[in-house]
Amino acid sequence: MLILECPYCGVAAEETELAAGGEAHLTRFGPGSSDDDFETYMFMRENPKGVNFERWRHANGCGKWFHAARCTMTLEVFGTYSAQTYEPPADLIKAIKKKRPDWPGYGAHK
Amino acid sequence: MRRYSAFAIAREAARYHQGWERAWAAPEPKKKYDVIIVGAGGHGLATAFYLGKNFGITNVAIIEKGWLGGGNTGRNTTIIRSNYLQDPSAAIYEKARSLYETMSQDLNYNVMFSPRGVMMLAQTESEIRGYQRTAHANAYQGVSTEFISPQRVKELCPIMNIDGPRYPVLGALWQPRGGTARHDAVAWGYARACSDMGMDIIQKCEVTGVRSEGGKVVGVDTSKGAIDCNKLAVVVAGHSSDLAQMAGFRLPMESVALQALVSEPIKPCMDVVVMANTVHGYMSQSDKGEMVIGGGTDAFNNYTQRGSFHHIEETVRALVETFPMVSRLKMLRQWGGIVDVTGDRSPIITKTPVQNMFINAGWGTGGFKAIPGSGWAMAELVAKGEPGPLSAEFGMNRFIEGRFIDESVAAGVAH
Amino acid sequence: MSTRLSNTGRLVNRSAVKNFTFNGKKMQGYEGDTLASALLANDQMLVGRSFKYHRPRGIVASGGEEPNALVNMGEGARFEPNQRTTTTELFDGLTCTSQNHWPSLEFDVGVANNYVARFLPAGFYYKTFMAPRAAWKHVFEPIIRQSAGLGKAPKEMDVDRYEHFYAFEDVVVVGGGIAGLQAAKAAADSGAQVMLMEQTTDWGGRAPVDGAVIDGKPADQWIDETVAALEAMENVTLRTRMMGAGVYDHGYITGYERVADHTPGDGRPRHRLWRIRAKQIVTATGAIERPLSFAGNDIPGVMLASAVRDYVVNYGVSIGEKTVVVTNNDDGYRTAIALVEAGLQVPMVVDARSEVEGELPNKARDLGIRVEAGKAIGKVKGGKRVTGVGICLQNGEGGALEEVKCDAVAMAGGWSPVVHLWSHCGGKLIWDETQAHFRPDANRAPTGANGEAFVLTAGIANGDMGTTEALASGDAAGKAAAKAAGHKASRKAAPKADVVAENAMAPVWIMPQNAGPDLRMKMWLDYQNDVKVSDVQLAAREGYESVEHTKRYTTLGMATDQGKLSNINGLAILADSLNAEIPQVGTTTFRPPYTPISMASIAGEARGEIFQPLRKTPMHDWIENNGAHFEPVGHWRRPYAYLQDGETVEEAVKREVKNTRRKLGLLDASTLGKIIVKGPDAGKFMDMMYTNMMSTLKVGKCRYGLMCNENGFLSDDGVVARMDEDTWLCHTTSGGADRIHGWMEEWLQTEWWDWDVYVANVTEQYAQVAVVGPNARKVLEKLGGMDVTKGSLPFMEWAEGQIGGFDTRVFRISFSGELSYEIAVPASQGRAFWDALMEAGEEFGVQPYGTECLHIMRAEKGFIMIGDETDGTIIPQDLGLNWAISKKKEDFLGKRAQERTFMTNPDRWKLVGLETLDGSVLPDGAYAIKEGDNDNGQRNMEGRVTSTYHSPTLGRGIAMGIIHNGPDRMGEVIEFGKVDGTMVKAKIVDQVFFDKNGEKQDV
Amino acid sequence: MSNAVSALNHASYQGFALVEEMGLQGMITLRGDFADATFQKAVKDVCGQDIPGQREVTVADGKGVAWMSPDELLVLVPYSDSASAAMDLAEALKGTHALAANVSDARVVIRVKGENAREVIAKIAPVDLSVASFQPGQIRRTRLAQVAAAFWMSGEDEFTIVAFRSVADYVFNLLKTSAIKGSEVGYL
Repeated sequence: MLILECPYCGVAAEETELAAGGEAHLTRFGPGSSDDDFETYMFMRENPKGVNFERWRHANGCGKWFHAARCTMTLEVFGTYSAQTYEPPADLIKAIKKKRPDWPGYGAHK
Repeated sequence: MRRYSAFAIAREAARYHQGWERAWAAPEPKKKYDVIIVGAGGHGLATAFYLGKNFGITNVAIIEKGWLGGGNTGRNTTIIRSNYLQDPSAAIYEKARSLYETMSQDLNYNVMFSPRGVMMLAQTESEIRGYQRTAHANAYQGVSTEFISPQRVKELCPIMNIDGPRYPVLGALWQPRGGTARHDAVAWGYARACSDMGMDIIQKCEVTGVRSEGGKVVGVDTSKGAIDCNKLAVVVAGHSSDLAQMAGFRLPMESVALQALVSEPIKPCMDVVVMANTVHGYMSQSDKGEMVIGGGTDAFNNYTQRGSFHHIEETVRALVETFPMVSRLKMLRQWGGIVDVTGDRSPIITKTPVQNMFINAGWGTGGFKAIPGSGWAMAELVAKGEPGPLSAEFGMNRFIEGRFIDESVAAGVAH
Repeated sequence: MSTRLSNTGRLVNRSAVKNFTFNGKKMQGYEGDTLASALLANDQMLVGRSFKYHRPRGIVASGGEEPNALVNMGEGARFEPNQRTTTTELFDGLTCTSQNHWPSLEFDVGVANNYVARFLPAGFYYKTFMAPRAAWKHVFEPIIRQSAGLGKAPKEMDVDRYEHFYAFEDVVVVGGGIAGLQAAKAAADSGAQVMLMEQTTDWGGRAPVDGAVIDGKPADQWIDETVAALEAMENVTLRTRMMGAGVYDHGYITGYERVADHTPGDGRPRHRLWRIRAKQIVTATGAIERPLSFAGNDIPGVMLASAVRDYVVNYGVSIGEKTVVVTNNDDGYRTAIALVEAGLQVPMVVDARSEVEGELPNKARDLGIRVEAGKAIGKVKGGKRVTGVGICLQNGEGGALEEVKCDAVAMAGGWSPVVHLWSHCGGKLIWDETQAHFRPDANRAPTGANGEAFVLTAGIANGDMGTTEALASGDAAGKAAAKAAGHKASRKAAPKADVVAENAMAPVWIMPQNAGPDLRMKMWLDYQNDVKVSDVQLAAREGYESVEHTKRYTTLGMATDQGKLSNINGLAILADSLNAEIPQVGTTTFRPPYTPISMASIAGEARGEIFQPLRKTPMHDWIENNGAHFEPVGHWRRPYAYLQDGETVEEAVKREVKNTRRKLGLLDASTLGKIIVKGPDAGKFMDMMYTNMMSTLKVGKCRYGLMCNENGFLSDDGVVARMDEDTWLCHTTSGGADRIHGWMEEWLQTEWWDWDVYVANVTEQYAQVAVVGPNARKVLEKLGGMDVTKGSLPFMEWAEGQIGGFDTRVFRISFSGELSYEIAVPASQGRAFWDALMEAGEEFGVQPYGTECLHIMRAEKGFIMIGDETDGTIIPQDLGLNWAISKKKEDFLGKRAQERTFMTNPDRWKLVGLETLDGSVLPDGAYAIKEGDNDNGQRNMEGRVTSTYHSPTLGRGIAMGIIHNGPDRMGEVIEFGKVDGTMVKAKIVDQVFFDKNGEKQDV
Repeated sequence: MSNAVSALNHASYQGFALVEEMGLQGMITLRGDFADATFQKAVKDVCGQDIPGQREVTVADGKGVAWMSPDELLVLVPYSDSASAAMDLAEALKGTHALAANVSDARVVIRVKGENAREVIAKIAPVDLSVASFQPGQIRRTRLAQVAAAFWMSGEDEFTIVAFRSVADYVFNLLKTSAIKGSEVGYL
């Protein structure tokens, strides 16, 4: 039963107040994009064992979408941050690297 | 292999059962195999079995990180049915179901297939339409189902409350030859048969890398050293993305936790399998007397075999409403498994970017019922290098083409 | 025989007699008794039958680990199977019956299994019952199912109430023994917010029974003082009758509070499931004594030594007159001493250890108890009750040295810490050689949201066996937990206890050491599931070497006690059979709950009318009171049709269609979604959301629009109205409102956050009524107010104004093909407006109509319905809706997806109308059958029915369907397969069956 | 308007706490830029309050404003004024990017009053309602059992709950069940 802090309203919300929204920082490919790009955008997922960047919505709450960095093996939450970003904040990445020295880093498999 | 029978038991009883031989051997890995199968779950073992039985390929190793049958094969609610809507699904699940019918005899291991009947309740108008549509499709797919009345539902399952008040039962899609089987026995029976064919089942051996040369797979690195192979079949349920990453490609897939629970055992009170999708609950009674209950999946990626409690709550709430007697039963045990779910929630049985490497994954919450059919189709793909009719539609190219196999279509929303 | 003693029983109140019945037999016990102690006081040792062999079963334990003493309890609506007598408080009027036997507890035909037990070893059913094939389902399985199971299935609807409670704590301490009490005290003294829960009714755990002395005081006194001190603290919550059921991720722990199990029907909730968020959890859950494995150790009268002691000291109940104690450690002597001090006989203490010295053994000797070192029990005599034991050498093969008469045997096999809660969320264990048990490995604790450990253990649960050690670790855990929760650890020192020196126990896994197969087949590991030493050895022999394989193959530890007594003994046997060390073999996974909890407590308050939210429109009550036959739509319930006296549903639907087409019909359309989209970039946004061009819609006009998901599939539709320069109002389907609103927010927040657009879901702000039919305008003009003539309010426009004194917004849109006004008023006035329309409409033949009438009228007009024509795999192009897909726009959600090869494939099935040649109604969901089979032997198909109705207007069956090349095959007759295999012929026609030119709606 | 009726028409239930529907309350969902002076003034003019801080609510005699999210407020005014207030806001905010929507009829307002009011809510909301953590002046958007809702303390022993009108019955029955005499918890 996860707890994630909503960066918009500051509530340490429990899972039942939230809705999970899948992998974060996907690049949308629209008309004119290649088949591969579109398939990657729609379907290909990192699904890593370890550090995962994902989207959540504070559905039973302020209604805002936000991002979270979470470990899929231990469920440790490294941090939550704004949804209006194209990649995770540098300080968060640094903090994760500190805790997980052998983490290949953000986007390593992209 | 000494055959199992009542006579064998009588013989052994006379000597305090000291004479039973191992069900399967515990060999050290050889240097090289024709085929290495990663994953000794039901699907992996079935793949091996049909490689041997249908194609005479027996120089095979089945490599398992933990203990055989220890993944989702040993964690599911053992429902077997083939009342699917789309042609490709109906074909492979019905193939699987028909193989279950004779599995005990084929393996000389009693997997306790119990065709007690599976019903899926219709509790909304759109469910009625969805299941009537499925019944029509099944009639021409060689799947024997029928849409039955609420009264018939009550006859088949007297402990059910069909009158609502909230969601009165309006009918059900009924597959009389669907049912359950003893999940562990399926893995054990296949393992025993594979071992008997001379295949090596190597447990507690984790794959740490996939080795390829010139885009062609040549072997795997494992915790027990490197092992060479001509062909590699990856059949590892929730961990498929991980193996794919080792080989350098990604899958249209995410891994989530699926939960289940059982009640304390009680005397027989339910002779069918019931699935109620509107309220999200399904239940059957095991031969030991436990009510076996399937829960929901989490919506977030998770590799811990632990799910979130509120899914258990939602499921139990639904069952108390549908089966009032559940209210005064007790939950004995809850657990979770990791399932991988694809973009259209249908499986992938396919070649990969790496030559001679094949993958069978994405069975989501429906894996157990498919085991023999999945193994049959995967064996054909591995042996011939090209998909046969059963797996032809389950390739990965369907996502680029937009050709989905979507079984959730009955869940439409009406005005 | 077992009986009540006069001189002991610290927990029972002899002045409060409680009457109860067992198998109809009237019995008496006292307040403070458990059902088990009361049964024993009435000499009821035999309480049930085992699972597989139906062997007689007696009470073996005194707590939650009890595997045997389960009963059917209560009657009727309060009947419940598998009640554990050792954790059931006795109350006046309690009724219970024994389980798993026929015809009676004393004579059970199922016991036949016992006589052929030799032919039913572990996993025998995997090896037989295979021929003939049909026999499994029809012969063998029914027999097995009948003999398995335990209690009976409840029949009536549960009449009790249940609830949840959410709590938040710094520190939750589970277990109210001395370690738990001290942990709570230390944490509270450090300033933490603390909850301490205890599953029984009493504080202190085993210490008083074991005669501990703390800070120079008897345990009871220290406990009372500590509880009083805790009760006095603001920051402490104490709860008894509350079990720590499960530990989940991020500090989530469930507490199972049995509020009113002992006071049935007193109006309080029966169970309360606490869902607690704890910064830190301390498990002070104690330990469970292990049985010893000797032949016949399952015969009623053989009991855990600690339980024997509990019954004497706590409840004043003796298990027998003559009790033989068999042990591999010093603790067993406490039982011998307690029995003798209570005036009972202990003919012998059988100690497997060759050397027996030390405080407790010597005290026993001083009391004149015969102590036999290096000895074992070779066999137990008796059937439904112990009559004696055969003594042999522990290091021998079982040759009897002598026979000792007794009516009870107390087994002391050493203690196993209760590590369940520690393990639920991933806590790891280490093997303790000296105590021969697994205990928590503090270095591998469960970790929480911050990656830090959030569970600590204390007392015997942590393997700290001595009283002083237990208090010390409780104190340390309490302080550490408070510190981890952000408080400053208190400086107070932990209390001290008088030390009783104990010598090392000897890990003895079978008795005697070299017992042959014949004896091993009589040594029980799992009493309920009938798993014996020989079964585990058989599993190992056959290659079921993983502990999980062994468990599943033999069913060891899978009974309702989940192996609390049997697991460690079984592991040891398995390790021995594999010549492996116990830690290498490892344990099976511990899963919640610790002991079974009621399903009802999990469902909580959600039953009956609050099982799920039921959404109601302002007109709901009127609808309910006017013959509505409801259908669930999402969480709404909408009227499918309004039945008049004696009408069938079909007749009602027919009448509603005819009346609406000829006169006047009212539809409650309030459930339709209404979403406001506003802002400088709203037009741009609307063009992305819809396939149509919405930015060009003129203010005051309406346009029908389609929404697709990014996969290109049609997901929703509805009429869009342009309110002003930068504001649009979007209507969605009833099921779609929240989904589409969330969908819009998602894109605005996560993709186009630099666009200036706000959206608001105002669905419930308005009640909306569709006024439909030739007389629609007449009724509105009669009510008076705004001008609703064609001239000032033409088709596909909207206007605001007053009608009959109501502030309204009127849309000239039609989903029926009739003259139609959809009128929105503030929800609070919806019912009044509806009443006004019904009243004014009377002279124009007004009647309400339901969703089925709506469906039929739209089908007669060939309008598609989300959920009928669409199923999540349909793109607009399939439905001939290309006219609604803007060619001018570069992009909209779903556009790229629709460019994929399978989407542009000309072979996709396309929408057409269908008419059966015989006028009959095509079956719902029927498929159009083509010649030949596919590669999987499935019949080829070329289309399917998406909507099909009897049209009251046309008096025949009409249908829509998607057909291969359908639009190019007008007039062609194709065949649809029925489930019975017969065929229906239908002609492909235009999907608009009625008023093709749309004259009626545009008057 | 005379024929305006609230969802539950002032239903009430006396358990170990009092549960009563409060009747019609004017409410306006207001979205915009809190930092914008025009926006701030418009809010002040319509309800007499400044823009509250994160998760704060200020109410005085039927008028007030609640913080719903970084760009959303819930403005409270007497029901009879709601339509005009919404128009005034729209007028005052013309030219700025903002949205004012009258949602007075889309809601039900229920009050729970009594010594153990906190416990009534704590049975159905996953929220820390201890005195230390939740006080008058704070608003919490969360779920009540299976539906979304918001609540704040309108007094020492008093909660004001706002939920969607369509589930008014459900929420009322939920609170009623939580408040049944004999089910006091004795915790908060």
